[in-house]
Amino acid sequence: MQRIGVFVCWCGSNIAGTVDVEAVSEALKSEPGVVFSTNYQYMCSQAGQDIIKNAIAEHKLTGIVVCSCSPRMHEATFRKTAAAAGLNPYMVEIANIREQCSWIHKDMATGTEKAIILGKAAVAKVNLNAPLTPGESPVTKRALVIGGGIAGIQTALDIADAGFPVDIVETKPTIGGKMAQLDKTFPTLDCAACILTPKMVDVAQHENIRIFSYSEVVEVGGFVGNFDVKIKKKARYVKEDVCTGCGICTEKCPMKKAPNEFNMGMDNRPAVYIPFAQAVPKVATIDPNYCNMLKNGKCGLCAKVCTAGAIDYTQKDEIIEEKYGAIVAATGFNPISMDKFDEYAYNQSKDVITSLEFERLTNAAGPTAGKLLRPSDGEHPHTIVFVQCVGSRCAACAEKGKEYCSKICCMYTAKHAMLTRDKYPDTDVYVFYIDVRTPGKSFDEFYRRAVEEYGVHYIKGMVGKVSPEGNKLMVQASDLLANKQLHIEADLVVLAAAIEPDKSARPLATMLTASMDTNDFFTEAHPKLRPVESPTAGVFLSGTCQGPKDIPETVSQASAAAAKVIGLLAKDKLTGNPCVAHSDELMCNGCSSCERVCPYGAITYVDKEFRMPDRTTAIRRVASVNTAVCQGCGACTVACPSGAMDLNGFKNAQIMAEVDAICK
Amino acid sequence: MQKVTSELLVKKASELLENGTVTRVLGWKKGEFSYDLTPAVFESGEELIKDFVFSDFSGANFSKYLIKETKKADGKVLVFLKPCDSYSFNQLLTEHRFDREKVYAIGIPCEGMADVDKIKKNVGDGIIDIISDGDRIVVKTLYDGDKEIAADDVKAERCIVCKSKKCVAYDELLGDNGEVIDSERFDEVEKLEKMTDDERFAFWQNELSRCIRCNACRDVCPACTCEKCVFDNPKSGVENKAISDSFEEKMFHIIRAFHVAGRCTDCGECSRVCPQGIPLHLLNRKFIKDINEFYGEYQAGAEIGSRAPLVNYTLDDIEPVDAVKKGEADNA
Amino acid sequence: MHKDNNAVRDEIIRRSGVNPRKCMRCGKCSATCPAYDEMEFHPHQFVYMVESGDIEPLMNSKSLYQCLTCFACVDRCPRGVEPAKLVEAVRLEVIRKQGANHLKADDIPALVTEELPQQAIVSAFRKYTK
Amino acid sequence: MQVNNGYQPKIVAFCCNWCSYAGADLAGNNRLAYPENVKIIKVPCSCRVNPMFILRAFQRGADGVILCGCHPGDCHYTSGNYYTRRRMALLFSMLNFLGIEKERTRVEWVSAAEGAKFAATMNEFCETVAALGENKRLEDLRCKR
Amino acid sequence: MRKCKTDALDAVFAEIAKSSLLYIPTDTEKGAEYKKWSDGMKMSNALNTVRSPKDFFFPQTEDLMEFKVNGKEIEVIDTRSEKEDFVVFGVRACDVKSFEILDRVFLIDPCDSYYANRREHSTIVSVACTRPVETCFCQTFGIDAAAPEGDVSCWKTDSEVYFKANTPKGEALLAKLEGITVDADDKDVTAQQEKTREIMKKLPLAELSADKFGAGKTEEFFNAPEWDELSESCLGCGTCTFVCPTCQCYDIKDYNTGHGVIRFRCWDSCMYSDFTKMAHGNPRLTQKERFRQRFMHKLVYYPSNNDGLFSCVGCGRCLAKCPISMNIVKVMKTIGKSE
Repeated sequence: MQRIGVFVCWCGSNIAGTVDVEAVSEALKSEPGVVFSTNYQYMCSQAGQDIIKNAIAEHKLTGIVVCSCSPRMHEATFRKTAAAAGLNPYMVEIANIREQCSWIHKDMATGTEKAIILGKAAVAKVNLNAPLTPGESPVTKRALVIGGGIAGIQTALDIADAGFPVDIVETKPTIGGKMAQLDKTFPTLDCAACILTPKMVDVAQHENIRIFSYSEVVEVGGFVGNFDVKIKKKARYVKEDVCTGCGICTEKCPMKKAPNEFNMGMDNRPAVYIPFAQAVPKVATIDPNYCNMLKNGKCGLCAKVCTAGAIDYTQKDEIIEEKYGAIVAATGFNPISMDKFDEYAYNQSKDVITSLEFERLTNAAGPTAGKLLRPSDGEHPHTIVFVQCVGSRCAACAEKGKEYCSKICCMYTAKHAMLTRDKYPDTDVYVFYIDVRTPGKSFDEFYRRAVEEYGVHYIKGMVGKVSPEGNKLMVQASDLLANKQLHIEADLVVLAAAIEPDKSARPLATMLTASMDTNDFFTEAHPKLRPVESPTAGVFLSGTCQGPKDIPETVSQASAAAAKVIGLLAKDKLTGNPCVAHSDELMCNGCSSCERVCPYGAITYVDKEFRMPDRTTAIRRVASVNTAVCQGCGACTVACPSGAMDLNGFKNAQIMAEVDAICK
Repeated sequence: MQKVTSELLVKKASELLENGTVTRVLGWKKGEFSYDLTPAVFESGEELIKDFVFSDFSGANFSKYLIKETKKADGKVLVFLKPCDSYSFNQLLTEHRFDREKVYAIGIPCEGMADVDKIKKNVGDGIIDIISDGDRIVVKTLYDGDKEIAADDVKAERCIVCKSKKCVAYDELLGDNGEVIDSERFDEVEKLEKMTDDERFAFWQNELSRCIRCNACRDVCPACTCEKCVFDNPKSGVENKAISDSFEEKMFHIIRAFHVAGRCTDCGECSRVCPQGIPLHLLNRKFIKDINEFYGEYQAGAEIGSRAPLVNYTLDDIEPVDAVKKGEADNA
Repeated sequence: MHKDNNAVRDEIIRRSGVNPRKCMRCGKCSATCPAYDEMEFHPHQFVYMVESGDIEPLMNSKSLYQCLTCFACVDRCPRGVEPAKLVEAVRLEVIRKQGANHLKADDIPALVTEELPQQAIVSAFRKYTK
Repeated sequence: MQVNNGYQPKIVAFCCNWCSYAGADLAGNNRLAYPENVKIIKVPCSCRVNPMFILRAFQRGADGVILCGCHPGDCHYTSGNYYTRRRMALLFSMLNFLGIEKERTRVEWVSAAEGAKFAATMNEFCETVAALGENKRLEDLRCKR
Repeated sequence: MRKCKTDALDAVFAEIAKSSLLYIPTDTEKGAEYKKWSDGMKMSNALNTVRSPKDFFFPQTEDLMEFKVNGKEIEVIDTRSEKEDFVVFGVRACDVKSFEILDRVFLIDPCDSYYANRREHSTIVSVACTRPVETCFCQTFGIDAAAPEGDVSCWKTDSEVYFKANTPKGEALLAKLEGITVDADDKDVTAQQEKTREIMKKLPLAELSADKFGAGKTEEFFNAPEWDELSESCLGCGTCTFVCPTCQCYDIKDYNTGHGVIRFRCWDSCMYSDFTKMAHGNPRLTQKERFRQRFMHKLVYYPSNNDGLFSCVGCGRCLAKCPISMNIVKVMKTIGKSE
C-alpha cells in the first residue's frame, strides 16, 4: 500500500479563483492510500517545494500527487523535488487542475468538483506507480558512415574533426559518389572535382577516418551506442596497402572491353582499373567478370608488370566486425531506368542520353575529353533538346516513374543549357518544361540568366515522341503557350531522368530496422523537427537517401547529421527513458505482433527455456524489449493480445484505474 | 461424402509411421456414435486401423494441437489438413507458434462437413447410425427407421459458404488442389448491417445473453493461442469468469474478436463448438469484411509471414468516422 | 461557370471515369497526339475545358472526331489522366443530345408498326435510352 | 453542462502527450471553455489506447469516449496514430455492428496548436453525447448501484 | 393419481401461476429453455433443455454481499433477496436426480443458505420420458426415466396428463389443481412406462455400467495410463461443466464497482487452469490432472463421500456439447476396461 501525499496548488488566483483548493485537498484526504493532503499558494516556489520535501520525510510518503498546472509546465520540477527528498521521481503524478480545469470553468462549484475528480484519478494512478530507474548503456565512441559520396564524406569529416573515429563503407572502389561524376555545379559553376577532390584527400589523410571501399554492410545488430556491424570487404584482387596507384597494370591489361561505370558506360575500361584519376583510395581493382586470369586462369599480365607486387588473384571476400555508437546512412541516389519510357527512344538511339551522361560528355575527364560530341557519330550536335520531368511527378496510377519531384533537374538542366550555349554559341538549345522550380539561393537568377543572357529556348510543354530518322532525332512536342505542336529536328536529346534511392538502401533499412517510405527513401524521426535522424535511435540520415536534394542541401544535412552523431558520441553513457515497454515472458507467446508495430525495432525475440506446467522444460520464443531503443509509445501494448507487453509509467492497470476514477 | 477415404489416410499414415518419417499422427478417433469423433494422437498402424476415421464429422481443426504436440517429443507429427485447416496452419506459422520442421502435413480435399444438429432437426431424435452415400445421407433412427436426406441439406453453415477448397500448406497433397471460392460468406453480416441500430442491438443482446462463458469458442480457436488469456489473468484488470449484468459477455466477445481481427482465418470453429448456438463467427466475419473493404482483400493464413492488417498501415487509411459511416452508407 | 455546365461536366466525368483534376498541365498528350494539327482543340485543352465545364464548344467542334482514339495520350500521360476517354465521353454526350432532339424513347412505341423489323426497335432503344 | 433532469454525460478523453494534451493545455491558456464533463487522461501516444480501456470506460459509466492524437503524419513516434486509426476504425465499426450508438465514440486529430479545435471538438462531442442520453447499451448495472 | 386432458395443461399452468412463479421448458430457435411461464406459452416436447435446471438453485452468478466504502469507512450490505415460491414444471428424471446430488453438497453442514433458500421455495414437477435418445444413459446410474421423482411426478400420454404427488409440497400443488384434474388409475401410465423401459434397453448406451467405479476406487484408477490419451485433446474449456446438471463448483470473487465492492460467486470449472488456484499456486498443473479430477470426482470421490451415489445422472448434455466429443461415457469405457 502506498503512502500518498497530495499537494494542491493555488497558483495565486489562477487555480484558487475557480477551484476551492481547500475543499480539494480535504476531499482527497479520504482517498485510498492518501495519508497527507495540503494546499499552498505556489507549489512550484521554493517554499512550496519545501512543503513537499518536508512532507515526504515526515509522512514517509511513497508517492505524491500535485494538483497544479499542466505536467508540461512543472512535472520535471516536481520530479526533481521528489528526487531531492529521496523519493523516486516517477512516483510523482500531476493532476492538471489549471489548464484543464480552473482556466476553462467559470463556476467555483463546477471547477472544484472537476478538480477533485482529476485529483482522484491521479491518486488512483499513483497507487499503482512503481519506482522507475532509467536504464544506462555505454557508448562505443566510433561512428559508421554508410556511403562515400559527398554526404558521407562531409559527415565523416565533421565527426572525425570532432575527434571521434569514423569508418566509411563504400560499395564502389572509390569514394566520391555522384558528385565526382559531375562537371560543374550550379549556381556558381564551380568545377565539381575542384571542390570535391580536396575533401576526398582530407578523408584519405584524416587520422580518424578509415575507408572501407569496395565493401558493404551485411549485418547490423545491437542498438544505439552499441551497434555490432559486419562489413564485407569484397575481394579486389589487389593488396590495398601495397598498391601505389601507379596505373601500369591498367595500361597493360589486354582486356579493355569492360563498360566504364564512371563514364556511365559511354566508353570502356580495362578489367583492372582505377575509376578515375583522383580516386580515393587510389588503388586498382580487378573486375572478376572481365579478368581473363580470374575467369580462366590465362593472362596474369598485371601481376607481371606490377613492380609493387600488389596483385593477388587468390584474394577472398573478407568479413570485418566492428562496434559503433552511431550509424549514418548516406546511400545516395541513382537516375531511374528509362526502360518504361519508350517514347523518348532512349534504347533506340545513342543520341538520346540522360543528364548524368551529359555531365560525363561535357566533363574534361569524360569519354570525349570534355568536347560535346554526339555518342553515335562523334559529331558536334547543333540542336539539343532537353526534356524535364522524365519520370518525376508521375501519378501512381500511371505505373511508371515516381510521384515526387526530383528537385535537382530544373537547376542542372539550366546549367547544361547555359554551359552548352556558352561553349558552343552556334547550338540551338530547347528546354521543355512543365514548371521551372528554382527555390534556392541565387537559383532563379541562374535560370533567368540561361534564358535572358544565353538565349536558351524554354518552352512550356512536353515532348511526346522522339523518333530517330537517319542521323537526326525527330522530336514531336507541344508548345502550350503558342498552342502549337512542334516538330524539331534535333541532334541530341537529353532526358532529365528522375532520381531514386540507391537499391542498397532497402536491405540496409531492414538491417537497421529504420523505416522507409513507399519510395524507399529513409523516413526521418520528425519531418520538421528531427529531419536528420531516423526514428531508430542512433541511426542518422545524410543526403539523398532521405529525399531528393542538391549539393548545398546535402552538405548541410551531412553536417547536421554529424552534429547529432557527435552529440551522441560525446556522452559516456546513454540514459534511457524509463517509461519503456517490457514484456512478461511468462505470458508472451512470441507471435511477433509487437515487433511488427514497433517503429524503432526495439523488440527482438529470444528462445528461452521455460518450466512447463507438467514440470518439464520447453523452449519458447519470447519478446524482449531493448530499453535503450524503446521510446515508450505503447503501440506494442495494444498489438499484444495477451497483455504480456505493458508500458512502464502507463501500465494497463494504471490507465484503467484513472478511467475508473473518472467514471465513478 | 468425402472423396478421400479413411482407408487411404490410414494407409498413408501407416507408411509414414513405418518408414520413420513421422512418429505420431494427429487424427480423428472413432466415437460412441457415428458423429462424435475425437481428436487423438495415434502412434501405430494398429491404432490407426482400429480407430482412425475421416468422415463428414471430421470437422475438428488440428492446427492448434500442433503447438502442444510438436513440443512434446522428438520426431515429426503427421497432421491432416483440410483446406480451411491449412489457413490456420499458416497463420500459426506466421506467428511462430510451432516448429514447421517437426510437422509433416498432408493436405486433403474436403467436401464439407455435416452438422449433426441439422441432422437431428431434419430426422428427429434418436440417431443410431449415419451412413454417407454420395450426396445422400442415410440416418438410422430409434423411432422412425431409416431416413434418407440430401447431404447438402445438413451441411454445416461454414461449409455452405466455404471460402476455399485450396490447401495452402502441405508437404504432400492427396488428390487435386481446389480453388479459392468467391463465396457468400458475408451475406449474414450484410443482413445485420442493414438493420437499424436498435434491431442489431436487440439481435446481439439476445444472442450474447445466452453466453455461459464456458470459453469453448476461445479454447478451440486456432488464433487464440495466448499463453495466458487476458480474461484468465487477474493481473490484466479485465479478468472475469462470470456473466454479469450483460456487460462482461459483450466485453469478452468484442475484445476476443478484436484480438483475432486480421488473424482469424474464418475457420468457423467458434460457432461450431458454442454450446449455446451463438453465431460468434459473425463477429469475426464483420472484422474480415471491414478489413477487406477498408484496407484491401486480406485472407489470414493465405501465406506465411504476411503482415496482418492491424500491424500495418498506409498513409491514407480510412478515418474511423468514415469507417463507421461506410457501414451506414451500405445500409441505405 | 454555369450550373448546367457543371451537370454536363459531372456526367462526362462519371461516364469516362476520368478525373481531369489529376492533370498537371504538362502538355504531353498534345505533344504525343498524331492528329494534333487537324484539331481545333488539342488534347490538353480538351482536358482543361472539361475540367472547367466549358463543354459546349467541344461538342460543336470537329476536333471531337479528329481524335483517332489511338490512346497515345492515355499511354504517355504521366498523371494517368486518360484524355482519349474524355473525348469519347463527350462524343457520347453529342450522340445522346442529338437523340433527345430527334426522338424520345417514350415516343417509339407509338411509332411501332407491324412491318417494322424487330431489330430496328431494339437498336432504337439501344440508341435512345443510354 | 446539464441536460434535462440533471443528467450529466460523462466523457473520457484520451489525449496523446505530444499534440493533443498540449492542444488541451492551449485551450486552457486561451480560456476556451468546454464542458467539465470532459476529463482527460494523458497517454504517451494515441496508439497506447487499448480497446479495453474504451470498453472499461463505458462499463464504469462513461457516456462517450473520445481519442485525440497528433494528425496523421505528425506522430511523435512516426507511426503510432496510423495504428490508432486502423484499430479504432475497426473497433468503432464493430461497436456499431453490435448496435451501440456510433456517436458515443470518436477519434479526432488535434495538434498542439489547435487549442480552439480542441475546445470546439469537446463542446460538440458533449452535445452529441448528451443528446443520445445515458449509455445503456454498454453499461454494467453493478457499477451504477 | 390425478389426470387432466392435454388441452387442459394451459389451465394447469395458469392455476399454478396464480400462487407462484412458474417455469416451463419452451422451444426456442436454439433448442428448449426454461422460461417464466406467461399466458399462451407452450411446453416444449423436446427431450431436454439445453441448459440444465441447476440454475434455479445454483445460478451462474449470484451476488453474496456488498461493501460500500465511504472515505475510510467500510459498510457491509447483505444483498440477499427473499425468494418467492416457484414451481419448475417438466423436469426430466435425470435432472430431478441432479438436485439430490447438489443438495448433498450445499445442504450439509455448513448449509449454504442461499441455495437452501431457493430449494425451500421450490416445487419440482417432473415429467417422464417417452422418447429417450442415443446420448441417454441415466439407467447406468439407476435412474428410471419412466418414473421420475420430484415433488410431483407427471406422465404425458397422447391425450392426457397424469400427476402423482410424492411429497407434501407436491400434494399441496395438486390440491390447487383439483378443479382441473380428476382421479385416475395408473393403467395408461404403467403401459407407457413399460414401453419406455423397453426402448431404454435398446439404447446404444444401455449396457454401460458404472459398477467398476464408486467409493474407494481412487487407488485403482488414479494412475491409469489411459488418462493421458483421454485428456490429450481436451481444450480445457468449461462446456461440460457448465451444461452439467450436477457440477457444483464455484468461485467467489470481488468486483470493485468504483463505488464499493460486490462479492459474488460464479460457476467455476475444474477444467480451467486457475481452478482452485491458491497462494502457493495451482494443485493441478496439467490438463490431464484437471481432466482426471472431473471424472474421478464424478465416479469415485463423490460416491466415496455420499454413500456410493455417483455425481452423474446420464443426461447426455456433455456428450452432445463437448467441442471435441470427449465425455464421461468414453472415460468410463476406457478406464473401466483397463481394469
